[in-house]
Amino acid sequence: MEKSMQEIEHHHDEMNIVCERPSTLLDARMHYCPGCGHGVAHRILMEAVEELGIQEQTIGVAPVGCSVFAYLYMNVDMQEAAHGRATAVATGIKRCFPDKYVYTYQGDGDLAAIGTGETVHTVNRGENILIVFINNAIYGMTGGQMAPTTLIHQKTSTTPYGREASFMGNPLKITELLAQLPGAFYVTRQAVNTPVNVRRAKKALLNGLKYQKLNKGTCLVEIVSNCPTNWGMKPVQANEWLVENMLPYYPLGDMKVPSKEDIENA
Amino acid sequence: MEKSMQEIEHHHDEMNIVCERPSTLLDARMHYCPGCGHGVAHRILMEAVEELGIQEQTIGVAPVGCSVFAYLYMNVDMQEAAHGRATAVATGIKRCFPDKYVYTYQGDGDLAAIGTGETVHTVNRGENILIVFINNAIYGMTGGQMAPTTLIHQKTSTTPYGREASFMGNPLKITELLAQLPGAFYVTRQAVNTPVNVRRAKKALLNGLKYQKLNKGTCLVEIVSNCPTNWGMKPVQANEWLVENMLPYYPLGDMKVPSKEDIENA
Amino acid sequence: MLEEVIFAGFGGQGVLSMGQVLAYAGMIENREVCWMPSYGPEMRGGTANCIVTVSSEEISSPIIGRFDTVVALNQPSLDKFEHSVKPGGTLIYDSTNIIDPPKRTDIDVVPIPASEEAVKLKNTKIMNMIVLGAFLAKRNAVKIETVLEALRKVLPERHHHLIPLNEQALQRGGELAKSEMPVA
Amino acid sequence: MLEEVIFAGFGGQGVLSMGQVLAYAGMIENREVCWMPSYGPEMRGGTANCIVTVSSEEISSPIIGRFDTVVALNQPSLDKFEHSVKPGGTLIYDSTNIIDPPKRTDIDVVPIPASEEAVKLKNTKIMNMIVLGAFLAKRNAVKIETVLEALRKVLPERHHHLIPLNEQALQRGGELAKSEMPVA
Amino acid sequence: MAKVRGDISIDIENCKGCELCVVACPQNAMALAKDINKQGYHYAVLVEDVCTGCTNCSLVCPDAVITVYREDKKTGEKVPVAEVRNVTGDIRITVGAEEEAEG
Amino acid sequence: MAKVRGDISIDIENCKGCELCVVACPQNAMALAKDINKQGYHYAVLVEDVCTGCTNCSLVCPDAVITVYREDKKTGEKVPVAEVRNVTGDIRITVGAEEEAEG
Amino acid sequence: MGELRLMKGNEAMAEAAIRAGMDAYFGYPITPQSEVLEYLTREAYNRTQCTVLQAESEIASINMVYGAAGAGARVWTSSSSPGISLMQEGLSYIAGAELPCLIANINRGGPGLGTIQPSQGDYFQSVKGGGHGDYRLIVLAPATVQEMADFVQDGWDLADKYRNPVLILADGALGQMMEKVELRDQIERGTRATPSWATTGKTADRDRNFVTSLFIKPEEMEQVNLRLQEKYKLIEANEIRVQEMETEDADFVIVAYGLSARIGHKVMEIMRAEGIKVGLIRPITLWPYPYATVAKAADHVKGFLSLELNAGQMVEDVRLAVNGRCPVGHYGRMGGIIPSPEEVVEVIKDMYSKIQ
Amino acid sequence: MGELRLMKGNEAMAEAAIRAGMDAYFGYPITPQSEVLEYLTREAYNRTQCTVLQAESEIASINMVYGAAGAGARVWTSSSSPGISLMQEGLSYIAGAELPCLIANINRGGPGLGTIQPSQGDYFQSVKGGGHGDYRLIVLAPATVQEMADFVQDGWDLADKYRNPVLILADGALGQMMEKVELRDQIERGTRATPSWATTGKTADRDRNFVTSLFIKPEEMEQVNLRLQEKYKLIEANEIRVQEMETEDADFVIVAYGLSARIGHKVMEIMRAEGIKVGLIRPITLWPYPYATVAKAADHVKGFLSLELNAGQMVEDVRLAVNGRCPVGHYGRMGGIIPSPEEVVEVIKDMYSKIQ
Ligand SMILES: Cc1ncc(C[n+]2csc(CCOP(=O)(O)OP(=O)(O)O)c2C)c(N)n1
Ligand SMILES: Cc1ncc(C[n+]2csc(CCOP(=O)(O)OP(=O)(O)O)c2C)c(N)n1
Ligand code: SF4
Ligand code: SF4
Ligand code: SF4
Ligand code: SF4
Ligand code: SF4
Ligand code: SF4
Ligand SMILES: [Mg+2]
Ligand SMILES: [Mg+2]
Repeated sequence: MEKSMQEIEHHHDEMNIVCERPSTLLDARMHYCPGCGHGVAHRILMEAVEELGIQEQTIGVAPVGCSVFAYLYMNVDMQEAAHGRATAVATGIKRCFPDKYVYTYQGDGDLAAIGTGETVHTVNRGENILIVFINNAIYGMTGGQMAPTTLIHQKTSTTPYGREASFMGNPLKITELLAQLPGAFYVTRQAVNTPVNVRRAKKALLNGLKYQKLNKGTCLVEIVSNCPTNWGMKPVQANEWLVENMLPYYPLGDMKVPSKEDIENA
Repeated sequence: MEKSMQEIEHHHDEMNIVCERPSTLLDARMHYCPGCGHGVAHRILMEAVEELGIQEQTIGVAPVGCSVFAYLYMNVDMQEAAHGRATAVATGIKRCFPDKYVYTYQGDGDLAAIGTGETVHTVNRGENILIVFINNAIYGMTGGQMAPTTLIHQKTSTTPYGREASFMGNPLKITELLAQLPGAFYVTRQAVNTPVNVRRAKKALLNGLKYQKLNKGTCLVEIVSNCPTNWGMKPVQANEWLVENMLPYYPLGDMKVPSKEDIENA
Repeated sequence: MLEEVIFAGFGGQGVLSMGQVLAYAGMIENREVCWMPSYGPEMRGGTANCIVTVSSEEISSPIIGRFDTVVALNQPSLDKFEHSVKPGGTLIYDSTNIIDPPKRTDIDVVPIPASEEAVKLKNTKIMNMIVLGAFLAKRNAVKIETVLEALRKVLPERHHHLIPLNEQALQRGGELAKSEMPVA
Repeated sequence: MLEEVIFAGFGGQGVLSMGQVLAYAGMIENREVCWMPSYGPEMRGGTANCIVTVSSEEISSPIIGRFDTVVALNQPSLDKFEHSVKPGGTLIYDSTNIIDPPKRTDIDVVPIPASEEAVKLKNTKIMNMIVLGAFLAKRNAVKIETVLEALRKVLPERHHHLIPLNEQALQRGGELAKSEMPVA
Repeated sequence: MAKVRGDISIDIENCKGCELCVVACPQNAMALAKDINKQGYHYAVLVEDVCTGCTNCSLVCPDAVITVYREDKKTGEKVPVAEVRNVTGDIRITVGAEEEAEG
Repeated sequence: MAKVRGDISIDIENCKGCELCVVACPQNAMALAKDINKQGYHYAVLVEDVCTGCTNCSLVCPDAVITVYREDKKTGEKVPVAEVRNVTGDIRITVGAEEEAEG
Repeated sequence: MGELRLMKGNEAMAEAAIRAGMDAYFGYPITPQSEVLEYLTREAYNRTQCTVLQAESEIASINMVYGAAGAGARVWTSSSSPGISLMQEGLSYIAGAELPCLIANINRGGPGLGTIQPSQGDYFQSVKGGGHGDYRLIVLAPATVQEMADFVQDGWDLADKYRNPVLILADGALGQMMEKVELRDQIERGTRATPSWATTGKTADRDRNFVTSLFIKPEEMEQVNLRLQEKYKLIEANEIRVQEMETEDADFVIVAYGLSARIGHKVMEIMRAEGIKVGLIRPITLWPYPYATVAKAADHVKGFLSLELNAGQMVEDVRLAVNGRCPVGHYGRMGGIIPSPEEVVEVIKDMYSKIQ
Repeated sequence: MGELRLMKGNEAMAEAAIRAGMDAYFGYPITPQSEVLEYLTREAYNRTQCTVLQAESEIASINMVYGAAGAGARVWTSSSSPGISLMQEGLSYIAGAELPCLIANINRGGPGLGTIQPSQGDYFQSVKGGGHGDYRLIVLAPATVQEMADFVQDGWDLADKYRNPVLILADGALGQMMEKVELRDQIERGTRATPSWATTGKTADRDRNFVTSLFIKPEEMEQVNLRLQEKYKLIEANEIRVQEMETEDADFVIVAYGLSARIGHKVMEIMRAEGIKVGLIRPITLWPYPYATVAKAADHVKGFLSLELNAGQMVEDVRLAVNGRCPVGHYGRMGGIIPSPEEVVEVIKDMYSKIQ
């Protein structure tokens, strides 16, 4: 069954590559746990940058969270922001360099807990940036504590008996809130658990990036993701849990889309 | 035309007092500028405390803003919080002493700018407190800078040419946002510019306080108010401006009211 | 030359701006100048004062405990700062609203019925300029023409029609200062 | 008495827990004990080690540069810590996966084919207990019975059925340690 | 026109002359005084004997300085036109410019 | 059943054996290997020669280690069942437990 | 004798807090101290019905602590370096309003996001004042897991005694390592007297209470500051804690706190064994600082080494104490690297040879 | 000669920033420095099309500064004490990521909400590190409105030279008082070279740039720390600024910065006039601190007084410099009270009489 490398290479020469690691994604082994959605999100975001041909004009902002090392994988200029402050950092960049494409990549703890103020005001000001929001209903990096988006009855290391609404409040649907701000231009919720969802999520990221040219406001792409490690599940099982538990509460789909006239000069 | 004090006192002895400074409001001259809505809001809040007979169980939290000295006027135990953190302070109190009536009194800068994160999460957790939110579309205390609620084209000392949405975003309707959180129990917008509005606002404050007994979530009473000094107007003119400019953007009325069954054991 | 003066009164009496005009004039005359305000704790109203230093040398402290001249526009200011005049210095005050006149004899005490005079000039806002005129006449810190030049620079164009009135007030203050006999 | 030992290996080999069991046993025997972990920079996987001190006296530093005993469960750990054994001290290692055996001659070198033995015991997770058994046999830090008592206290009730297996492993480790001839 | 006869008393030393009561009074019964109080404000006074005790003025007063009275059913005494309370100095009371009070 | 003939290559040393590709493959063409790579993971391999080049596996792969190929119209060469790339050691390639791969 | 357990420092703190009758804890996860919140969410409510709340941020945490402390509760929070930096405004407010409470900083390597490994890089921030204005935290530096536990109740008692916030400053290693710890008995909640100044609701028999740090009039503010300084002097007079080891006959003294002191102790053992008379001074309170103890030793020793996991911070306090009477050196590793005793021995030998 | 104006310190800073070619300012209102943002919103965009943004908080401000600086912009923020406390995490990140930028603290009286009156209570926070970890801000302490203006451009130049944040520390009085100021000429925006490390977009000819303060491996983190310490040594060697006045023949030296130094100057004038040989050392950089200058003076003077608007902070640095060679006293007023020169004269006479 084995083949030599040459044989394989030769064979592939005659075939068309239809799907490959984008050149905007560095050829480094990512530190994410097996099956973690961060990896897919990274890849499709970088594919979008590549497809738009904007690598030279793109500046990314990494959060504090499992994706803190995003700059080790994404082959664009990047800044590592303090926990929760990614959109403030992005605002600083974008206001000085309005012609650049600026995005943040943030977890639910980063964006919706400690960073709530920055998030709300960035969107309210309608900063022309893309916010990529990875909602895995948990604090991955620090070992599985409750996130604002943790589901009711979900067990985490700080809700060992399950989250209770009466005590810890309900999971925060921050994306729905943000969509209502006039500063929000394009807001959508996606996932990366199936091939078709990955395709859709990538389309959303493409839009989110290219709309920046219009200067019409903030684009926000939420990606409902998993954390097999801290959910205490195998990746396949985690994605099943995601479908059964997260998607009903965080339904996928667009929340705010630009009108035709908004984008006709895109 | 003059009368001696005795004469007057005597005369009044025979009449019924129908409206008087409540005993929960200390007999101190308030530092507010002439015509400032803070004064009215203070009085009706204290009237509500008096009418409910809960002075002994009430703990207030003052913000940083013109009402920073609220504890010099309100005759209840109070804490002065750091700028923006009043609801966190109130959470600390209420979680330790769930039987007390706890309220915060905050300006728009305090609640909706620096304190956005605390505000959103306090309401999302459904803390059983009353938030009194004085929206005067400006930073009163520091001398008239733009607030998150400053109207489009409104001139302030930091928007000397008027607020532009494209640059500073739109006025933030934070109350509308908060009303949508499941943790919010009772949310309403009131004003104190006319006698009838004062009556309604007081009713709202009464509700906001007494609902705390139900332990069903956060009550939020926004009061659209004025700042004659920093708006650069006489008080009467300021209240006219309020009606013409603020109320269309911040329409008065209830945003979330408890259902009948919610309050039947109130 | 060195002139260290404090202007003190209620907020709204134009205390801070008379100090600014003096400092500005000093600058025009190529002096070193310093204007240091001190507001009362109240956000609005309350007391206000400013210390102005005009000097031919580098100015050391903008905060001073003893003054060449004290200008007091109300009773509390007079009470507070009378003792801070250097021996041989000058104490100018608006005598209109003063019940307790100063008692010191080792200084040049100059009562100016400024508020009264302002009413005569049909503009109560001009009171501070009358006092400033008295100061200029007494202390020779800067020339009256320079003050007028300063006013022209400081005032926005649309208020330039007020300059003649200000000049009149400065002049009147000067006359009053010279006519008053020193108490000492 | 004083025993300063480092347990080193990959994450997942049970390095940290064998240290904890030893520390717990020390505590039962009324010793002073200290367990100090050091995780590799990687969040998951990577290297792991812990230093355990068991002493009849107050323990000074939980961080130590030279050890009475080094227990190395893989090649990198062996390479890293071989030189840290005090002269006359003991170096125990899992010889199953070692390519480069230790070279020092001034210490007691104890190769234990622990992984191999674990396979024989039909439970690869028990490898660390075999090594711990060897350690106990060699160093007399605590009694093997105390370790078993510690296990009973540390393991949740539902895992108590594993205690006999653990005992077997400890015993086997002891036998292996005694049968091996010191290299030196 | 007013059904109930009322009266108010104003703590004029703490009044800040904001005039909100004046515009709130449905009877146009109030005005600002020409004179100032110790704080320097033209304080509010009752200038027309038409108070109904409706409490409007008191409701909008930011400084909580207006007390409103309503006639006791049993008596029926006439209401004074300008209330003075807590006046410690010798301040003269003058009713505000008539033209304005009328408007 | 597959319309287009495809192929994939997997950078097995960087595969983390998460199995997401395996469940995503509509052809059930993939499985995890019994052996582990240097990272210690049972890496994914193509076990059935039925790949259509649909890219599903590649789309869901968090580690971006799958390259998908589609047959060139002109040739029509058969597709290899297990792709090996970047293998620097002498790791043996074994196809994952058949029973599981079938399910 | 209390119950004995083998515990991690972080867990020992949490357990000790429950037993010390804690009313509330507010905190936000951060490595290497998340075990505190995790332990408390598991254990605390079930046992004493106290409050344990995961806040949305460290800023919220510290202000929740402010509110609870102001209302008279026994309350605390914990975090690690970046989170503690975010609390600086809140700490200044708490100190200004004189609220008794406890904060634990399980120090990791900085600056910035830095590393999650142990460090003592936050010494200056802790003892000189990371927040604005003239204020002091009482800073306790445990060196054992036992002290991690003990200083919780001790800290609260000190906080109550002086109406002053107390900070436990421990590096990440102390949080993660396990030692034997003897736990104190459970103090029943509610047995501690509610402070008379607390905002518990204004009853008819007293004026309202208010908690504030605002004194807009400079004269008043100065009086408040002077009162605070008086209090600080009192604390300096009464509450200095320090451990001296073999300093009487020492020719050379190591000054070190926390984990570094443990290393220093070992260094001393090694060097004494070699016949070099080394002593150790371990400040237990970093503020108030045991200047007098160091100064006294300076009368007869030939040199000092301040041993720290940082670039040289406490060494300034040692210098201030020694005041020029003999050389004061510093040795430190940074970024999570912990020096071995052997390495420090070499440093001292080198310094010592130059002194002589 | 540049344009002369009579300006408030706050406005002079703002005007100087525009002229120094500022690309962006992010700030949040707080007394007594709101004039900075107000002036800039009025003036800046119209003149140079630079960015002036009112942020939603000080935390947002400092992180916007981080982003802009990381992308290569000439950027700054300003605030006053409580707002600066909130920035401590951000400052530690900026220092850790080595981003050049400028921060102005117009110090008011603390702790807590305190008062809006002038103070020097934030000395420790500024020079020892209010944030976590071992890092340093270059701290400039202007004493005149002219310096308030000049230090803006100077600060940025220093920041660029060393990739280090620079803090202007001035008390509220310097922000509010007016003096004559000579303004420098307008530097055209965009003439300053964009730093090669900045995140300006990865072009094909270089690897991507990234800005971070995260170094999870202790070995790496230690190297970063060592590199930072090297840089700090270089700054200490090159950038100390200090003004000495009549110290050569002085018997007694006042050490003071900012407004206190102005008062100290007057004190010196008064006392020299009385025949007492008083000198003045005015540290202009508070970090790096002019230890050597103070130490040199200690060779011949009989005593020092550290004159500060606080409870005694810089006095520790004076003591460290003097190292026990002669008495060092401290005099300070707090909470917004400013001592008069005459009052300080009495203090010195008293101290002086005890020394002799
Ligand atoms: C100020 C501060 N507080 C806390 C932390 C610790 N911390 C690091 S990541 C994180 C949360 C990570 O969760 P999330 O944002 O959901 O990202 P994920 O890891 O799940 O992708 C926290 C609390 C920190 N680094 N800084
Ligand atoms: C941390 C901090 N930042 C800024 C300030 C300055 N400050 C005091 S009050 C205030 C805003 C006041 O506005 P608002 O909350 O709307 O209250 P208002 O005065 O209008 O009632 C600000 C910015 C402060 N005290 N603390
Ligand atoms: S901890 Fe969770 S979120 Fe983080 S890399 Fe692992 S699986 Fe992904
Ligand atoms: S400044 Fe405005 S809000 Fe503040 S007291 Fe005056 S009028 Fe009221
Ligand atoms: S109560 Fe007031 S508002 Fe009503 S009629 Fe009398 S004076 Fe007018
Ligand atoms: S509303 Fe009150 S404060 Fe205003 S004028 Fe009337 S009485 Fe005076
Ligand atoms: S491309 Fe991947 S998913 Fe699609 S058939 Fe081939 S192996 Fe299966
Ligand atoms: S999805 Fe990728 S990482 Fe996961 S098993 Fe398949 S090839 Fe390996
Ligand atoms: Mg998450
Ligand atoms: Mg406001």
